[in-house]
Amino acid sequence: MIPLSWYLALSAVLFTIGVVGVIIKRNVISMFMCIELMLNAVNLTFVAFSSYFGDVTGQLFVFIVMTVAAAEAAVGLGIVIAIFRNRESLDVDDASVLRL
Amino acid sequence: MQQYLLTILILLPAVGALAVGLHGSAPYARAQHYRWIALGFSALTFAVSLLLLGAPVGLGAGGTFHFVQDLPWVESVGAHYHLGVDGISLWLVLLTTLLVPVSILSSWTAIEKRELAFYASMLVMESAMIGVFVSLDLLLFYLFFEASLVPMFFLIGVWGGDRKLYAAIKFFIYTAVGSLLMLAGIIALWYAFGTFDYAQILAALQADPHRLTAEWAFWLFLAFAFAFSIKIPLFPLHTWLPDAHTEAPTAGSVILAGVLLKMGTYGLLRFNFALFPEQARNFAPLFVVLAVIGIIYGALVAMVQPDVKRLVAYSSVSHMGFVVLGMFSFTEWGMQGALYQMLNHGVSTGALFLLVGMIYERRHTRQIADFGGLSKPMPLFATLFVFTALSSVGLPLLNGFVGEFLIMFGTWNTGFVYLFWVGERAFHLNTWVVTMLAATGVIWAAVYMLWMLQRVLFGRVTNEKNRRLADLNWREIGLLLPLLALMVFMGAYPRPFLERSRASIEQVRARVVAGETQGVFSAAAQESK
Amino acid sequence: MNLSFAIPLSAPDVNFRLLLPELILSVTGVVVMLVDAFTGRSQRRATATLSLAGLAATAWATLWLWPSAQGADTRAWGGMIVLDPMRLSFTLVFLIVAALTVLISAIWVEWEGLPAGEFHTLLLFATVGMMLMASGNDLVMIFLGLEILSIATYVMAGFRKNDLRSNESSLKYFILGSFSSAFLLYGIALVYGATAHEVSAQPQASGALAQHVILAGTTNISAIAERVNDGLYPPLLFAGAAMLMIGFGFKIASAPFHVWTPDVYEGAPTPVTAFMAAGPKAAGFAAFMRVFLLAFPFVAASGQMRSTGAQLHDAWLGALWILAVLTMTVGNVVALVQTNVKRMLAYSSIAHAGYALVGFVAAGAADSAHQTDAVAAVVFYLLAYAVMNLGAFAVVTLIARSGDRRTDIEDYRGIGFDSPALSLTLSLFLLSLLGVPLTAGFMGKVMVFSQALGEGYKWLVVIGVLNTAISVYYYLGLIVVMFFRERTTEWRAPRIPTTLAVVLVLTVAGVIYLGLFPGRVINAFRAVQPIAVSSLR
Amino acid sequence: MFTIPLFVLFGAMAVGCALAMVAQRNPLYSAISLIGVFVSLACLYMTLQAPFIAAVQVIVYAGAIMVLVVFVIMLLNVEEEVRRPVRLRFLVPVGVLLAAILIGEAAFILKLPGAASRIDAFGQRPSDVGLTASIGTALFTEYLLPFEVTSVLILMALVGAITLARRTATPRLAAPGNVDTEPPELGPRGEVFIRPGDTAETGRAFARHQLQRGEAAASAKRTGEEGER
Repeated sequence: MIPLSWYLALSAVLFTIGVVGVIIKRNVISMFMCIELMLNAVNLTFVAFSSYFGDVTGQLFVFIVMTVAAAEAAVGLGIVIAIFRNRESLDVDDASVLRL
Repeated sequence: MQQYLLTILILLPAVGALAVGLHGSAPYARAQHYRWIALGFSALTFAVSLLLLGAPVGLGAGGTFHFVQDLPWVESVGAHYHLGVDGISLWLVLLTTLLVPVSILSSWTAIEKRELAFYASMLVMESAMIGVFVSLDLLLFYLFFEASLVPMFFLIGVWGGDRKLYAAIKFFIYTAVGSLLMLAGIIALWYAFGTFDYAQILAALQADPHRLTAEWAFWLFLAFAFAFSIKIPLFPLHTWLPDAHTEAPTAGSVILAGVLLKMGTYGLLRFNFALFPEQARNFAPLFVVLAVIGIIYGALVAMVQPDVKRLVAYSSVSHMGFVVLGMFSFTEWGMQGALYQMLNHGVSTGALFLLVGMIYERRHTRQIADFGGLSKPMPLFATLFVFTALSSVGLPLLNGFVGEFLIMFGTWNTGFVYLFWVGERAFHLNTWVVTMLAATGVIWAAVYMLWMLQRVLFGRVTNEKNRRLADLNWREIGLLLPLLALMVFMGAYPRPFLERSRASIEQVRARVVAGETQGVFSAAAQESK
Repeated sequence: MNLSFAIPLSAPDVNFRLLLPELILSVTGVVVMLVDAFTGRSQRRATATLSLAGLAATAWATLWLWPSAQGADTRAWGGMIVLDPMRLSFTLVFLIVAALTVLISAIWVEWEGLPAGEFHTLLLFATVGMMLMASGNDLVMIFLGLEILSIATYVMAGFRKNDLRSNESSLKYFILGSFSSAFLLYGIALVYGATAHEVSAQPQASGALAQHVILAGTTNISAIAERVNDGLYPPLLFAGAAMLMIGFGFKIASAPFHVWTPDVYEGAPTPVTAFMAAGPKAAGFAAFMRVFLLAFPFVAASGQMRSTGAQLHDAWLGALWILAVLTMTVGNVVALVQTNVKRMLAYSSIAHAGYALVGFVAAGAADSAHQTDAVAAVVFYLLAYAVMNLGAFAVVTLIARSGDRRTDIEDYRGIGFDSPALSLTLSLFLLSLLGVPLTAGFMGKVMVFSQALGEGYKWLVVIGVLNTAISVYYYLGLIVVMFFRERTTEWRAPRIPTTLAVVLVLTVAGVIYLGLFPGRVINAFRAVQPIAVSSLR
Repeated sequence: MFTIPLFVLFGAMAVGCALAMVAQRNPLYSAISLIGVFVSLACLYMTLQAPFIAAVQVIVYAGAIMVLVVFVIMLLNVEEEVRRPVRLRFLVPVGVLLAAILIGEAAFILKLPGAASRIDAFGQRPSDVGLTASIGTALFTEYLLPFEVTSVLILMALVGAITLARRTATPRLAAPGNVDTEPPELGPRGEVFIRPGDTAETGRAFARHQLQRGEAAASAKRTGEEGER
């Protein structure tokens, strides 16, 4: 049987990849996908704990996180569409109106 | 009635400011109306403040206050609405209420824009200044102390001279930074005593002098002293003053020199001496040295100023040095003299600023080089100017003399030796050295004042524009008269002033010199009296 | 694997009384949406009025709950919802913020020709989210409240769809907001794992598993506090707390997690900026304080060793100290060089988060008796900040006019005497933000700093005071520009619409009332101590 | 048992897909890589005896969210990223720091002391917590309130997404209460450029413009009058 720590470490690695991705990606949709990856890494942690403990709470949390992720996706893509109407680019470096 | 008197004094000008503001929205409002409303309210305030003289002559004996009003204010932090006057604050309140109507009268024609805001600011400031001198709660004191800053900031910034922005911001930042540290000190006191009430803290300290550890007292003294030294201003912290004084409108300069600077020395007497007597002793050498440097430095810099107003401003640095010197002599003479000199300075320097304002209004310049021979077209002005300058210099029989004499006499007579430690080595600074150095300041003062008078008033009329200047009108004479009368009266008959402040001064003095014999200063002390 | 279940459904712990404020406001939100859908564009005012009525009813419910915050019946929904003074006082702050924002936006949506109904719906639901963050006693509730708030705010930030700045503001807020949510969530996951302990399995469960002892982590705040000392994975607890701190740090815009703030605040429509700076920040503090004060308290061990609880407490308190210093300093120093009013106020809001963090540090270090006072001081500070900040932004809204075009400091040049009402009120708010006596900001600072000094944080207070000294420069700078400089371009004083006049009167009165008589408010805020603490020590 | 090879296989797949997603410059390829991550995670959930979550993972993430993302990518015809120096400089040290901490944490977790073996012992048992029934039971008892609150969240997302993505009417010309002193920008042939947020003056100018060109409608005239107020 696999030790729990393997799952946790895998999840930490995925989370890190997500964090790095958010920082180095330039495209808004790619950044958004990296955030989704981070959320999935968290889900893996929850499920791993939950099933090793025999405690259902973690999986309930995952269920709620998925709902939240779906809601965020809807709003996020709405924002993307709104911005794309005004400016034909999604590169955050083109965010010339505001300094970043 | 007695207990509401001080509240009424604080509220009257505020109500006046409100009246000015409300009048502004009336359909028949004219720019000329505001000054009348302001003058009316400030004169009324002065009249009411005279009721304070009804206090017994020996007021303040035993550390009591008069006209006390004490209400809980912010109960959760133990702040009180606690007002009261003793022999020290009595005179400062009267000085305030006198100078405000005078300076309002002086702005009669000088202020030509935004009259509403100007007179409202003056009245708000009067409220705040009275509040500072009568507050017996630290938080309340701080509140008024800061509140007086804002209208002054606007007075300089809106109605000031060419470099008003620079002067206003410098003034605000200097004083605000100092008072913020004081706020930290006040909060620390609250932490130690659980109250902001001055009387309660003092009582607790008298019951148990070791309630504050020496380390805490050291830092707290510094926090308070820093704020007050900026306000006074003591020598290295004085750089805001010439700018603020020079750029402020005449009324602003009068109030600034006459009242705001006194908040610093008043604060030292009231809080630093009474709450941290031991630290006051320890720090005395430092303050004495800074005061003496201030006296000489202020006088020397004043001498080379090409601008009359700046000259008067630097003379303030010198005069306030005398006040600090007198306070830190810890003798009755010196401290009484210090208080007396505060009043003198308010009256004389106030009058000097008024006079400078009058010629500025006529010529729109303050450069000494632009004047010369003014005594010919303006004989009355010249007479009054000379008279005021002599009072400021300290001519016997005029008020300045009494104050400076008392201070130097007190300092000479302390017989204390100020002891410095530089590393392991001790340096002695005998008081006679200090006194002699300070006395040179009087000589310098005579030099710069008289030289200025000579260049401005006497000699030939060098500038054609000066030939047809109008002499003082009745309004200007009227507003100077009370001050001139006071100069003479205070110079000839100081007793009514001194006897009313004696008991309170003695209270403070007793707190500083009595008690434990620790500390550098008192270890080397030998009472010679 | 046994698939034949026979688990009897135990009845859920339903308690509508404790959830009344949230329920009323959610219902109002739905009603506003329906009214908007069926009345059409002509009835713009209706939704604002309805929202205000709903907020008033919610405030009534909150006040109605106040006396029972002490009793035994303070938990409901299986420990998901808690009733304590902290929750109620924060709820009041949120309601005030929401009501003032409705008033500010009532005229603004007309100027901009924006759908008022949607805006008010989003605002009300954002408020519900904030209230859930304050009332949630379980990390899942706090997370959900946070998400409701965030999603509504993302949309509000991008509400002016035709304006690129608004779009970008919304986008940046969205990306960094979700980014921080992910951190928060990871923190929750780690805490959940770290607090595992053994419980006997549900006896109802059929099959062989019934006899087993299972492990169970927890996300309930009170339960976490009981287990900090004997969790199975103490190191994970530290990692989880650190992640939670990063997540909340983003939400309250504390340095170094503040990078999103200036852009988002500058780009968002001004009334929304006002809301964001006051509401979500306070909500972030509500959740931050509840989690760290109540879930990770100082717990002494029985033996000689320093307990995990004590170590954790020291660690987060130290980190918070650094956070407070950084936040104050960065906010104030960077604000010095701003040329845009909204951006300047954004940095000022960062700095104010730092001052509030000072109170938070004091609350963390305080024993249970003083913790209530410190928490009350922080809530008072946030209330004062909300009032003065919303007032300032109301003026900025009016001066910026539609399209947010006049937000540069240069646009304020010399308007002082031409628009005296606006510039004097703005000056009052700026002085209050600066902390000049007679104003709410001063009393807030006194409260917070005195709590910090009371816990012996001398240097923190000194740094706070020095920061206030720095802030003199930029707050005063705007006043100087308004009053002391002459206007070079034409200026026509804007007419002040009734609703904005109401906002200005209310906020001015609030600033002065809180500055002169803070006693009643602060006493109400600290009526009772937070429950979890009293049960622990 | 097969779990170890399964874990290695799907774990490696997840990490590989994640790396590919970050490395890809075309968002569409990134999206497809991300779907790979989701599917491998779903498989890992199966090894963790969580069939319900695994199913939801595939349905919601891969099925719904990613379809939405891919749809938007196609709709907007998003271009490839252009390589250029990083402008979000301030985030780079933060990112490096965070990554270092996280990697450190992963390494640390792998060497967790003490209690781990006890937990692993628990993990040996077959468990029924991942089944739909137990999740449903908990969701409607213990987690009833969060579950209900989720509905508010979804409502919010609905309203928000519609508000943002809906096309609006033409830019507004003027609004009562707005005064402005800036003259409108005129184009080379005297036409008025209307930008979002333009107010009374522009409105007035536009109304004049329409009047001159004979396009004046009643609405435009009224706009001009409102501007005068």
